[in-house]
Amino acid sequence: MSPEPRQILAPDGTRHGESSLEIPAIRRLYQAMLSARVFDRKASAMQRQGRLATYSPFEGQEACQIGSAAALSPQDWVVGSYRDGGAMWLHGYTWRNLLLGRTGDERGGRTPDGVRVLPPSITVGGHMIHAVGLGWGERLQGSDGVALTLFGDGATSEGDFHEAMNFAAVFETPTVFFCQNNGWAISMPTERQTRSETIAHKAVAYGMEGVRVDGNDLLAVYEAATAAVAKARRGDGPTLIEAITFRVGPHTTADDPGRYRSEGIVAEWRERDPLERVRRYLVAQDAWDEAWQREIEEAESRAIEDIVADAEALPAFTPREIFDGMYAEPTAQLREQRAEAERG
Amino acid sequence: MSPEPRQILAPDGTRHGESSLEIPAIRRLYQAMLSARVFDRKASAMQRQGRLATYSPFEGQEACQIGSAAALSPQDWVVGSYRDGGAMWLHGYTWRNLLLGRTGDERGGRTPDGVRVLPPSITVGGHMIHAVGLGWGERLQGSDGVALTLFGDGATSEGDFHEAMNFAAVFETPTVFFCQNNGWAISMPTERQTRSETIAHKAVAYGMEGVRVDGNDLLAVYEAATAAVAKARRGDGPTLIEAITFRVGPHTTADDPGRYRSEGIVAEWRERDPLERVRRYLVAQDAWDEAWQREIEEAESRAIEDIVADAEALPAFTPREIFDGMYAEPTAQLREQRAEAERG
Amino acid sequence: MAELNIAQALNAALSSALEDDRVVLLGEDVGTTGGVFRVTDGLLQKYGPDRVIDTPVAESGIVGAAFGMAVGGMRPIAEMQFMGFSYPAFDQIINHVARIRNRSQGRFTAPLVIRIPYGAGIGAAEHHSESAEAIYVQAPGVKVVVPATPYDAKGMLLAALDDPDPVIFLEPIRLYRSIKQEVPDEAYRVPLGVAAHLRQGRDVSLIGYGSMMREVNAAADILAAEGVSVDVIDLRSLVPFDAEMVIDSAQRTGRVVVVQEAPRSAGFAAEVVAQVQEKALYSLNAPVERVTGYDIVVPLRRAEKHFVPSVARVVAAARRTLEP
Amino acid sequence: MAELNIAQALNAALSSALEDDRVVLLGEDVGTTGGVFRVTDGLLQKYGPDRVIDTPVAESGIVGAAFGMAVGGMRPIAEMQFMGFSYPAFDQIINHVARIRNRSQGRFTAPLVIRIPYGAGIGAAEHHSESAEAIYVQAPGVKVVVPATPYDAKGMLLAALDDPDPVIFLEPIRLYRSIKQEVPDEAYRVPLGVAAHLRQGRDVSLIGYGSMMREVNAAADILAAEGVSVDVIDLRSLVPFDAEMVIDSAQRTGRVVVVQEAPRSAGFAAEVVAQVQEKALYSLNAPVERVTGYDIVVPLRRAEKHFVPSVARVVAAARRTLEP
Ligand SMILES: Cc1ncc(C[n+]2csc(CCOP(=O)(O)OP(=O)(O)O)c2C)c(N)n1
Ligand SMILES: Cc1ncc(C[n+]2csc(CCOP(=O)(O)OP(=O)(O)O)c2C)c(N)n1
Ligand SMILES: [Mg+2]
Ligand SMILES: [Mg+2]
Repeated sequence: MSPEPRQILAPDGTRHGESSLEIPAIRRLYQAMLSARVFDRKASAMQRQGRLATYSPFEGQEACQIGSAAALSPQDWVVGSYRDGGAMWLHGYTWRNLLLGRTGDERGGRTPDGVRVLPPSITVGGHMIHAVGLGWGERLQGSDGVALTLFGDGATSEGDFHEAMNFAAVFETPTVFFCQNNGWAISMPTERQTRSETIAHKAVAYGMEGVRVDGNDLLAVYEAATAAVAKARRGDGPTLIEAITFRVGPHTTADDPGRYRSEGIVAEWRERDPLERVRRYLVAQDAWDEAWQREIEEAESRAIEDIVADAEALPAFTPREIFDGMYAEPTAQLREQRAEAERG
Repeated sequence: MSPEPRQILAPDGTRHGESSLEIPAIRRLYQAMLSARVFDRKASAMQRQGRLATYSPFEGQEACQIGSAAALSPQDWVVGSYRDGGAMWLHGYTWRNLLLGRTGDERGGRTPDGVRVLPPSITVGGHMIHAVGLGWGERLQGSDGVALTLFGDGATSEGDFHEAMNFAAVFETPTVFFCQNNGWAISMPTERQTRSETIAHKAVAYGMEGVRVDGNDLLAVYEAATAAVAKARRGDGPTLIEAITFRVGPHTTADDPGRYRSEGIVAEWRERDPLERVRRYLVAQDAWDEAWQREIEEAESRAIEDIVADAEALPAFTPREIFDGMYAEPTAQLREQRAEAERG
Repeated sequence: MAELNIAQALNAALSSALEDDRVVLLGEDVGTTGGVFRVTDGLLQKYGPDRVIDTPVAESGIVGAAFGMAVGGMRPIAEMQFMGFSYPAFDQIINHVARIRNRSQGRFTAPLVIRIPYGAGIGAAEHHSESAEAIYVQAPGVKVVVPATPYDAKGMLLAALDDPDPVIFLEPIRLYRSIKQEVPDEAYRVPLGVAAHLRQGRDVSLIGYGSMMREVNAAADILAAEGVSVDVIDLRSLVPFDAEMVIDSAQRTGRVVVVQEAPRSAGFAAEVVAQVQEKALYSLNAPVERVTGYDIVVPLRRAEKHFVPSVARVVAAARRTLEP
Repeated sequence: MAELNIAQALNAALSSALEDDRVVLLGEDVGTTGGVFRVTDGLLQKYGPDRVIDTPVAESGIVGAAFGMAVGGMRPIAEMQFMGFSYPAFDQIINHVARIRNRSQGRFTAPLVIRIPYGAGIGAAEHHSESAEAIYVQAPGVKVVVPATPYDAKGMLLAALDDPDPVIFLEPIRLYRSIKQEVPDEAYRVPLGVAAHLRQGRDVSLIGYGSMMREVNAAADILAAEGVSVDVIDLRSLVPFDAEMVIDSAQRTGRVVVVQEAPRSAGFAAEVVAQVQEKALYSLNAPVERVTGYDIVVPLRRAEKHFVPSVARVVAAARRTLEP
């Protein structure tokens, strides 16, 4: 494992490595990153207007999320965290799911039929092992489906990360562990989260392959994820990918990053923006124009406005409905309590 | 980290490396190993007679336990598991503590005053982090005390191992993690417990030093432990030591190892017996004789008989007494319940 | 039909369940050794290592992996070796297993069974004697059931496996081998959420579950021999709780004793008492009595007997309710 | 004296506690940011990083390390960021923190405080609204306390720190900034295990704790305005539980309403009801009423209000007990 993260596209947009993606595919993924950014910014803005509850922006991590999920097929699973809307969306979870959830409505968690994305987990660490079980279950059911799990640098400190990595390695489950090392766990910088030389080095503890990649480089992320997915699909077991990236915004809309980091570092990372990098590359390839960009931005922006308006128009759960999700059939206790709740 | 475990004494008793121990010291530690073995065998035998509850023998692991605990000073802490009676005893926990505990009497857990050994933990994994907190606390209180924690190969799979290792590394606590890799976690062989190349390799995940040592070699264990303790005392942080050893007996007296391993492997390991190895070395140095050996064995054996007889003579807790250990002052609820229990 | 004890009945249920390819067993030492209580004995040999899986020592991992399998269409059965070792999995249970249905509004479910041997009475070491069922009752979204006979053990385990929701399946350690009963060879289900009305009586109701049923039944025998007409209910299921049968009994007898092995405070018996007084207060002729373990760590072997509610304590409580 | 809210009162208590060198704070984001609720604001600056310790994201590690420190003579205060994130530490709490005194028969103790913000009402995300206090009540060996006013917050936190036993210290999230009160500048203690008798009355007893005290007090105002003489008790402490004050109240009024935010089944209110009927059955003029959250996951922002017991539900329950 090399401590130097793999990079294909330099921040200035020049390519210095092979990519399996042709220009049309790169344009599609660029468009996805752009949609994700528009979504993310709109969501933050709407939260400030009080239309959404707390939101955890992923700006700066679009290459990680789009590049990793793009490596999947529909039969594969995505198991992400509160910050992984981009990857979940690319795999079929909708902006509506995410926005409805953020208005504080359980119906946001209802993944569309046929889509294999778990609704986001808010506890840090607990969800990675689910991807181990899902991938394992695919294999036991004779499918070659793979499970991708996304998580942060902070999540690697939880005991559940360890147990998930160990199970995946011992049982050679088709699981891809995708760590977005965005430098911070709320206020805690990665270097105080762990003394491991890199997060990828943690794979050694499990006899697993560990890979380090520039998380702001769409092409490098895509190659790493594709290789890990193909390996898992072949039955050659799990991989840990550490993608070095940066959360440009606050931890959540309730967080004030000024308390723990300087504007300087944010500015530095803006220079390495994952979208701008691809845009420069596309420009050089004569495959980008302003009108196209504006069109995507505007269409996405309108779509999101509409979704939120719709979500707001949806009547909130009645006292009766808050009981419906708990069991296939409500228990006697819940029927009784539901009647109570309906009386008010 | 070298996958080859360090060895000083070969199984045939020849020394091929430096040891900081002089012959008198080696004789003392040999005597301790012998006492431990006598204790262990007596305890197993007494369990078969129904005089003790389930017992977890440590035969074969005496070099690990005596060699590691011998590296400590009185202000240091020992935090071990159900199988670590040898190490705990050397640090001042008594055979009486262990035997009384095994009769099923809480008073066995009362470490003698001034002795820094936690009563054994039965849950696998939970105790290692205690050694992190203890060592850390020493440092915060201006002492250079160190905490040694002993645990098995199986324990490294628990999330708590991971959190303990990470905390120790991040906060550079004076903690020595001593893993007795005895090849099995009940019926699970180590190679199915983890795919890590070695358990020592797990240290990489924490940026910690990992060391591998022949766990049946008293001198090698002692050197490794002494180095780790000295390092921790200097303020240079924690170490993971993996000692390769073998549990010759069953997991506990309730276990039938015939279900999961062959007699052949047991015979192989008997060849590498940790006591016999030192004995041969002492014989070659003209520092052993049969009478001395027999004297130790007999004295220890008698002592243990007496302790168990005493323990059995100790009246069991009355209904009143089972409440006494819970809080400094019993709560109102406990006073009420205690009165109930006394009525019977 | 064969005479089986609870451990054997569970083994039979598991063996029959494994005929369904979606079923896998996971746990520490469940394969090669057949489990510390031999409940999974012979299953590895019969169904192979893909279906009967010896796992690393990691309870959160076991439950979390089983959860993922269940969400993806399997029917896993996870074993915790003892209840005292199930706590590391508590987060997975309360935050994920119990919640995925609600979180996804029914799109994903986790129909898995988590088997947990529990209870004292065999003189075991610390952590091997726990009765912490109430913490699982406080995790809305799971069912919590506990058989007390071989017949129920098999039928409830198969019902738990069929259940569309996750089930915490508690197994009373000290009853594993203590009762034998005719158990049908074929698969059958005992519905979850329905208590067993073991004995019909008019004077006093004895309500218990799981490991305490032996004491409850013995107390009933003693009282009956004295001419007391005893109503006996084995709850069998804590979530859902068959309040109807209990309330009906309380209304008929006016005297109720609720027995649990767990520590008293905020245990499940408190819930039973609360519901009885809520719905049958005016029928009560005496305070509902609780006979429970105490709010202490279960004592080790030598003093364990002072903790586990005895037949005498149950009888005495019943007599108190009968005092004029 | 200064007018402080609960968050500020806790901050003042922590700052005063840190004057003792044995006290350290550990938790996620407690240092640099001063905690998500700013309860530890400014303490890192004042006492330095050896005393106010930002930890990795690992709750079991936080509690386990704090436990080790406590055993070794320190007085650590561990913070869980939200109750929904405390479950990974449950094993450390129930198996070690709660038991070391008994396991070592008093030779070692773990006098640490575990601070846990809990409860709903701020429209937060899943896992941020839990009231799972009953699981800690089922862990014999810890104390479980919960202040509802700024004065109690400071005094009880300092008492918890002095306590020779480990204390789970629950902080009601939605009250952090909602009440202001005069709080003495100097250190003082409010004894643990003693409930607060907030109002003396003859007709009905309202019993609550923590986050529900706002609703309980508001309900009492409404009832009082109608001429009902209301007895109001803030339990403040679940372990030890001040049963005496509650029973005394029940005996005087004969009508009792117990209010908790947690899901109903086997919650702490059930324990209160059980004890009231055990000790005051013959004084009861009506069934003891429970007003609680439901046995469901706390709904998200849009429907959360249907979960948290409302003033109206408390009033209605009280009226039911008063019906002839
Ligand atoms: C079990 C648990 N503990 C604590 C939290 C509170 N929390 C939310 S996000 C976070 C930091 C996570 O950092 P990281 O894993 O790096 O992800 P990032 O937010 O940077 O994407 C913490 C501590 C939580 N959600 N779950
Ligand atoms: C949390 C927990 N899970 C499971 C057990 C049951 N158990 C007791 S010992 C053991 C195996 C431990 O193996 P290892 O760590 O290698 O130690 P060894 O017994 O070999 O010394 C298991 C699974 C336990 N005591 N605690
Ligand atoms: Mg991060
Ligand atoms: Mg082992």
